[in-house]
Amino acid sequence: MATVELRFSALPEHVRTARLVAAAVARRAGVDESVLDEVRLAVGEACSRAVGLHRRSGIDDAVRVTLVEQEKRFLIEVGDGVPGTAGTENGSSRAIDGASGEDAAEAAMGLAVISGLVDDLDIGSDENGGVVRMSWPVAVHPVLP
Amino acid sequence: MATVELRFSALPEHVRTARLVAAAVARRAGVDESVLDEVRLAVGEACSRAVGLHRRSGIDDAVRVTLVEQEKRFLIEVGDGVPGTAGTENGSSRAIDGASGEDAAEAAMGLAVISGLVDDLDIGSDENGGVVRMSWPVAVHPVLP
Amino acid sequence: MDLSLSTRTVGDRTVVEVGGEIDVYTAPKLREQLVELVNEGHYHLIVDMEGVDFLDSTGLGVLVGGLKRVRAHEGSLRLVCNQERILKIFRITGLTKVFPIHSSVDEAVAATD
Amino acid sequence: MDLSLSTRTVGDRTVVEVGGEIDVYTAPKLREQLVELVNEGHYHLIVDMEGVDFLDSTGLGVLVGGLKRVRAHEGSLRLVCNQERILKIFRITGLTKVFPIHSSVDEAVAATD
Ligand SMILES: Nc1ncnc2c1ncn2[C@@H]1O[C@H](COP(=O)(O)OP(=O)(O)O)[C@@H](O)[C@H]1O
Ligand SMILES: Nc1ncnc2c1ncn2[C@@H]1O[C@H](COP(=O)(O)OP(=O)(O)O)[C@@H](O)[C@H]1O
Repeated sequence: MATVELRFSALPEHVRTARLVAAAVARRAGVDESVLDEVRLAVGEACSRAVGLHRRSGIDDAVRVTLVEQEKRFLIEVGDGVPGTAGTENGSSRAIDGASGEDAAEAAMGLAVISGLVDDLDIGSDENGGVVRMSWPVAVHPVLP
Repeated sequence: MATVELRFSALPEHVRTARLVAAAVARRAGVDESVLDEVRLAVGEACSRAVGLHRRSGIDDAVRVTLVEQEKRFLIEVGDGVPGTAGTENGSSRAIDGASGEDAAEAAMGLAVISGLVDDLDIGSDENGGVVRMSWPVAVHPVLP
Repeated sequence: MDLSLSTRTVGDRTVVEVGGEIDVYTAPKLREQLVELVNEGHYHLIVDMEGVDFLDSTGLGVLVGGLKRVRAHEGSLRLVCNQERILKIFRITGLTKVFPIHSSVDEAVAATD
Repeated sequence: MDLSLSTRTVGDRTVVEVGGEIDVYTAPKLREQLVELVNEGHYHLIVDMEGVDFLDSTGLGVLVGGLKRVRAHEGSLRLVCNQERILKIFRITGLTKVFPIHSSVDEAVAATD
């Protein structure tokens, strides 16, 4: 049930830090080596998208990444601070609505990558804004020192 | 003024994540390569100490690491959730008071390492508990992509 | 790891050798390079991605942008890539249908439409 | 990077070759190894730290613990280390006065008190 949380101001350079942390914690949690590339890429995409949303919306809040080791799954949530349109079921349309022209194309491409990579994906929202939830299976015996 | 914040449950394995993050963000902020080892070690010691304090005190809260890029300094704060004795000026005695026997020796050794390494060091507290503040100079021109 | 870029000319083609990570942080640098080349009149580009460790959708966007630019001048943009994990990203996004992808620079240089 | 441990015997000395990171997470594994060796009657230990990338105060604590254990049996614990950044940590904490530190395993094997 160990949890790591990372918060960073919406700057592109911190997306790399998020990727690094997610991959390191996922490896330790027992996520298979072969899947770590996927984790890295998916977290990067979700964070890039959140950074884009914050910047376009002029929001100063931090982007939040939460890493939760569950018994059989490793769960990652990436939360932005851009409140969703009430009742919008479809997070992707929300993300793209906020963007104009090529930003929209980029947001769409990011979501295409995430949804192509991650089997267990949920795009929703919480009280702060949008949340991308992703999870991966962990090996029964996590890596020991 | 970019800030990254990491919170993790008090488990030894997450100390490595904190080291990784601190070194990555410090490098990007323009902290000199030759000092990064110091940053890594000092952050690791401060986090190990916080993890030890949380575990001995049976505290469930997360350990907090805050990384702040200032204009000329890179600032790292490691905060624990163990409220200090009111009026205690000396953070080190506080840390050691909480520990017994060999724990105390370990806490002392950790502080010895931090204070031997870090020129700009402040051991104090905030409303949550103890805070170790450390900073290093950054190069005038931070690393570009 | 950061982005590295180096450019050379082979016949009427311009080869851009890219190394490191192409992501939301470094992609602007690659975009600048492509824009500059097109502005200087280089319309047949080959982007050699063999040294790329990481590519995200921002990087894809920049490559698509480059393609649009060279096409506006009847040019071409070919990719060189053999890495499965990078190719996967082009497949997921359907961009394998948009870019000619070659297994070596020689092959890309020899290719015609 | 994780901790690696391997043990071999040279005359009446037991060499423990350590690699990777000795920190709050991995130090318990090193402690176990030292305790086990002493329990099995190995009282003259040489800890070869040439492959160590990272050492923190928890690791120092385990080495001090090992030293106390072997001394209880009139034994010795010698270190092999040439890395400046690791030596620095022993200096900062004053432990260069507590541990004999050698520049090679051969030198440590040859040493007597
Ligand atoms: N995933 C995508 N699918 C299709 N087109 C895209 C995608 N991403 C970006 N584009 C298009 O590529 C172009 C992006 O170019 P860009 O690199 O932003 O160039 P610039 O900003 O220099 O004009 C835009 O026209 C955008 O519509
Ligand atoms: N920095 C230190 N300076 C002096 N003695 C220390 C230091 N750190 C730990 N020690 C001592 O070393 C021993 C630590 O041993 P330890 O590795 O905890 O062994 P164990 O728990 O297996 O008995 C303790 O007796 C402790 O007092």
